[in-house]
Amino acid sequence: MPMRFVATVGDAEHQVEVEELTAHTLRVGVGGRNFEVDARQVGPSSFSILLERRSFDFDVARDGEDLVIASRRGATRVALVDAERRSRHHGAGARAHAGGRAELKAMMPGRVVNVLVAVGDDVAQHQGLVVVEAMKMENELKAPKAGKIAEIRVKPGQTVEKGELLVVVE
Amino acid sequence: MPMRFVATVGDAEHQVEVEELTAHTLRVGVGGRNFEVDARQVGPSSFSILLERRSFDFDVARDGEDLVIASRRGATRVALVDAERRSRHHGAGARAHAGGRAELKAMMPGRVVNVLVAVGDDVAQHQGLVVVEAMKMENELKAPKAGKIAEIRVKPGQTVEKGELLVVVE
Amino acid sequence: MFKRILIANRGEIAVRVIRACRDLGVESVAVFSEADRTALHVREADYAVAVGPAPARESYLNIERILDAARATGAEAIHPGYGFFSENAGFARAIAAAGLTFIGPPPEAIEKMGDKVEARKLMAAAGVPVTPGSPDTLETAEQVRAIAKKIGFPIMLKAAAGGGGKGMRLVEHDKDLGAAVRTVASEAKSSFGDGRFYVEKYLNRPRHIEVQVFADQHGETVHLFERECSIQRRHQKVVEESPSPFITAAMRREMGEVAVRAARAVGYVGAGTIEFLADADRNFYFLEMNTRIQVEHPVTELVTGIDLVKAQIEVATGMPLAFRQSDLAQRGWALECRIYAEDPAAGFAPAPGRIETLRLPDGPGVRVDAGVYQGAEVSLYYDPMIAKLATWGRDRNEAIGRMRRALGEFVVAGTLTTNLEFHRWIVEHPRFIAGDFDTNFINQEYRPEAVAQGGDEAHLAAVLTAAVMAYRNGQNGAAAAAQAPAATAPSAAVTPWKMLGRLDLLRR
Amino acid sequence: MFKRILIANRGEIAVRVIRACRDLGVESVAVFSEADRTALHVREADYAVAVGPAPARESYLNIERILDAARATGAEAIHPGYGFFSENAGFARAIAAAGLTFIGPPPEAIEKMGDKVEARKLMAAAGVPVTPGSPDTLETAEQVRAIAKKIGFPIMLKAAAGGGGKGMRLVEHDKDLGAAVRTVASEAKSSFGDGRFYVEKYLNRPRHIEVQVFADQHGETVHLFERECSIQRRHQKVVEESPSPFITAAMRREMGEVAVRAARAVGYVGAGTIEFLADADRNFYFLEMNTRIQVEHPVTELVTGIDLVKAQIEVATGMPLAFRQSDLAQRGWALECRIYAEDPAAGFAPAPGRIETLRLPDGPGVRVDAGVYQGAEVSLYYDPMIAKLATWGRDRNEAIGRMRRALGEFVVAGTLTTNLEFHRWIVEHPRFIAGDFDTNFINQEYRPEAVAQGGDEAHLAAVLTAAVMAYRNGQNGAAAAAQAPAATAPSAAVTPWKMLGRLDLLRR
Repeated sequence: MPMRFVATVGDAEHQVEVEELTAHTLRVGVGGRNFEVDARQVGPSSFSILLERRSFDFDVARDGEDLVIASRRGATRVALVDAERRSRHHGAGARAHAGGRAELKAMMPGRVVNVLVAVGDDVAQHQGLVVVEAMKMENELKAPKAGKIAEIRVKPGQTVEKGELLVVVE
Repeated sequence: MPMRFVATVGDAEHQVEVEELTAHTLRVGVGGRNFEVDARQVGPSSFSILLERRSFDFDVARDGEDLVIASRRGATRVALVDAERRSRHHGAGARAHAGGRAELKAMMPGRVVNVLVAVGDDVAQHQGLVVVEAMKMENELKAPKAGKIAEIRVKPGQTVEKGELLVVVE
Repeated sequence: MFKRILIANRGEIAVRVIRACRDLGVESVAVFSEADRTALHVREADYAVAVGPAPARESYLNIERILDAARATGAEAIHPGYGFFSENAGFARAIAAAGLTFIGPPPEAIEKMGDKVEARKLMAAAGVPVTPGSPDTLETAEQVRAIAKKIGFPIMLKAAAGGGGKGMRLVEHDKDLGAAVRTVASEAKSSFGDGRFYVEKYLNRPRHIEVQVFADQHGETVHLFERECSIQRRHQKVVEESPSPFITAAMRREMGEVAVRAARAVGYVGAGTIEFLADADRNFYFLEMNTRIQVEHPVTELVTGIDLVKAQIEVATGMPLAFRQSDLAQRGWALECRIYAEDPAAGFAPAPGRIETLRLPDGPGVRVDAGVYQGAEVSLYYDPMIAKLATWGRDRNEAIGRMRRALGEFVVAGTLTTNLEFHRWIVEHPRFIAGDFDTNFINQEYRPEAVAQGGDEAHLAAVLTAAVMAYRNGQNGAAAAAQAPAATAPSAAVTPWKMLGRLDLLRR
Repeated sequence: MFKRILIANRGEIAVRVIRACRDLGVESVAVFSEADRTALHVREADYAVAVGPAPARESYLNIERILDAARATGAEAIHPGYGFFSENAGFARAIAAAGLTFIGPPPEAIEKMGDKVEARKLMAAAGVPVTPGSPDTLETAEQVRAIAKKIGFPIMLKAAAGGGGKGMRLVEHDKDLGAAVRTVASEAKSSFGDGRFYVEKYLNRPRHIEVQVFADQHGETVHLFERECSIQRRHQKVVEESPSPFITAAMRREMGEVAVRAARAVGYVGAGTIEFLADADRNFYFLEMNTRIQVEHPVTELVTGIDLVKAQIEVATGMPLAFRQSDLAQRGWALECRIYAEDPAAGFAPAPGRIETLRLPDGPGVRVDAGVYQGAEVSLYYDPMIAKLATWGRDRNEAIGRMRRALGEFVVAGTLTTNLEFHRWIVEHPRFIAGDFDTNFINQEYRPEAVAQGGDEAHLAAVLTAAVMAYRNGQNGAAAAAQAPAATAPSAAVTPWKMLGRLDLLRR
């Protein structure tokens, strides 16, 4: 029995249907078109894919909830959801923070050298907010979006962990 | 509690005793001398060993019952036996064929092109016995020891598998 | 020749020096911090000695521990690599005091060039052109303003003890001057322990062009032509090449002569680099001297055929240089890309992690100097450079073609992020291909969204691949559930498609 | 330039051609047999088409399937690599008949040089020195004996349709003549479908020296100097180098001129090699011409800086050669070692298998052309060469030092055996280092037991490593037994020391 998924790449959603043909080939339907895919694992995270005589050599990594599928031609980020479950849950308040709030988090462990803004400041997108020293280099972390500074969680001299919330822009 | 082994390298036998010191270091006694060994696995079959400040980068493979431990400095074949069990079984007829019999086996699959000797022939060590074609090349397989041909199991034109017995010299 | 050399460094440069030792039949001694027990340089060396905890100042920068390691292993000489102790006159003196050989210049030469303000004065006296700027160090924003009035904005503020692109700030307008002075003084103090700074005129469309010099202990000093390193981000070199696509033959000759004069002025011995900035009118000015082997030395090796690290070791034993100026020529063209564990889209923030898959490019005209291996951990304690990728071609075009191909072959996958895509973007850029760039290139041209995300066909193939993985994953899940109490299935048949862990298909 | 090229080959040479395509911005099409679906050349190409079952004659040697693959992918040209169809005039003609371009010489040139006896006549007529021997093919032992009486033993029996070291037998004494004639005739018939053979005088201490030639479609023919390939086993090259350590400058000039004359005599176009044998007195004689790219082409690329495969493609489009004779020079020295899945200690029997661990050497002066990757299976269906390792140095000494180092860095582990240790033995051999060898070197010098088994210290470390593994193994066994019903332990903590399977410590 074929399985159905919804794949999201960038802003585009694709209905995908997969069915096994032989040990190594599968039929994959995307947007009404059918493809025969010959897929082999050739390394811990490496896959050789033949698709209509095109050869793709992919390395696959998970980044959060997405799959990042990289080849010499570049990387594609794909989010996959089971089609049936999705239709049940669809519209039920998914993507909560999609609205006005954006969080600036530390990309890696380090020490806060400077905070360049104050709560209530209006900031432009990419404006520097916090300077963090890590690996002997000072990195200016920038506003993920334009807006107003809602919260500042750190102060100079403080050590931060990777992923720690630094500033909230609304 | 330390474990005890007998390690054979070439013709030399070594009494070996191993005991854990910390998560990565072990005390290993060989022939009365004690060594502190820092051992880490760094790949599927790769180990980094520090021994009295010497750094060894070993790739380990099994070949039959032996371990082949290879580094840039060359390969060492080690046979290891549990010391206590060995002492119980020692001398009980081990190494059965060690005497007069030697078997010539196919190193790889191929086709027998020619048999150069007959049963009863006297042969010198390294004398050619059978010609096998494999990978488009003819290989002359040679006598493992001097002696008399006791058996010939193949004839020209025959296909042989890897490890198949071809000729017995006694 | 030495019997055994200790390398007071880590990462790719430690491996590079080990290789030079091995080519010479010399034994190598690695030192390592607690974070580096299984690092590549430890695996590759003949000896390895622990020198302390992960933070560099407690291990790689611990003079006593390093000298102890040299004594314990019978090393006769110490190679400092780049960074760490490479431009530290105190370290060089401590090594000499311990009766060992420092593979580098005399401590006096390090000192003279280490103080950037003193070096400027010395160079000017030796007839080397220097950028207009403050004749001495400054302390206040007012002093800076007075100089700026004379030479005009934009200006560069630079830490006197800085170097290698660190401790620098561009000031374009008077209004930014106060903040910039505070930042540079503070960064200089915290990074170099010396808050003094000076001012230089910021050139119009500056290009960073440097000359490799080499001197032996017998008074012979030569240059090995130029490298251009104008592709920089935040004053850090990203792509280097030799020859420079910018300079003329006459300028090359002149820069080479000036560089040799500069090296002679400080009694230089060994490998060093005279860095210049050139403006759009092809005037060039002394920037600083790096008194060590540089990250980008492979491009010079590829075009001249000289093994610079081997030559460093030979010169340190007292041997005369194996080549004269007249033996040296540039052949073809070489490029180098520095591959970092960093996230260009996140402002080039370091992004270390574990390398699950590593495939290094190879084949004609490709050289890789890697400091890592498949399965290695890129530590957050040190510089995030994981490899240098260099290519050579008969001309710049061929070198670029090979670089593009090699970047395509280069796979680093795991919990880290690399700048490989960023490099692919650079070598496809029309201005890069035309040689039409200056040190502002990345600032002006790079936008994270500009980096290729793969074509439509690759997108489609990626979606299909993801779907196939999800399908296999679902199947294995069902199969596992159906036979849960049974014996473990042959792992090879099941694990492949599960390697990313069970996909959670209901996560929104 | 072509938009897309099909490569009618596999292994490292297919990858080499894909790289040349990519450097030129040309798309590549791989073909593969059922045994090669996951081979490296399939992974690296832009397109890949299945052409049949594992045996080469049903896939890689199936003209129709290969032409179908070219048509289906829109390939405009076909590169044959070496081996397979590379010296098959029928294939070249079939490609032309299909309206595609064969990247190689005209079929007439292939034919003229393919018949070794006709080629000898042609070359003699063109003023190229040929070895004394039979003027034509022979059929009986008696005919051979008559020639032998004239030129004297030892003699070489050679298949007229042979080449590349196949179909040859040395006969030293009259008594061995009958058996040798039977073997050569039978092998020639089974290998080449043509049992004819001829006789040549066997030279005293022969050295195999060959000259790379290149010609375009506009009448320009040049040579790219010599390669020496005297390190052979059973007439198969094992180590090659350029320049030759044997020949003089005058001999080099003369061999180059003769080689160009030989190529012109057959209207040659593209890359080809004129092979010569030289005797101890530095007389040299035409051996054969290989009308294709050769395995050992990288050493010429390293010393001349010319990308020969790229030049093949350019010449096939009708472009004139990008270099004249006067542009060409040898710079430094290059060596190549052919890394095979074979067991030197077992008479060099092929020893294919799965590659569990692969670490390729790198760094200054090292080039690897590999046809495999970690996890790949070396198939018993094809040639067991898995990679070519080449090094370059300013002089022969430097190239040898780097080769030694690179061979040390090279790790291939798994269920296969390689000749890496054998190569390490060669490059340490005093006669090799002195350049004092001929084609009998391996025969005379190699004994399996002579190959280093590691020093005492390495032995000790190996024993300690084995003991530590056995200890961990025992512990894990005990731990596993103690907690058998409990949840599976975190696999990372347990598996490492178990990767070789449970050691059976009571096996004798």
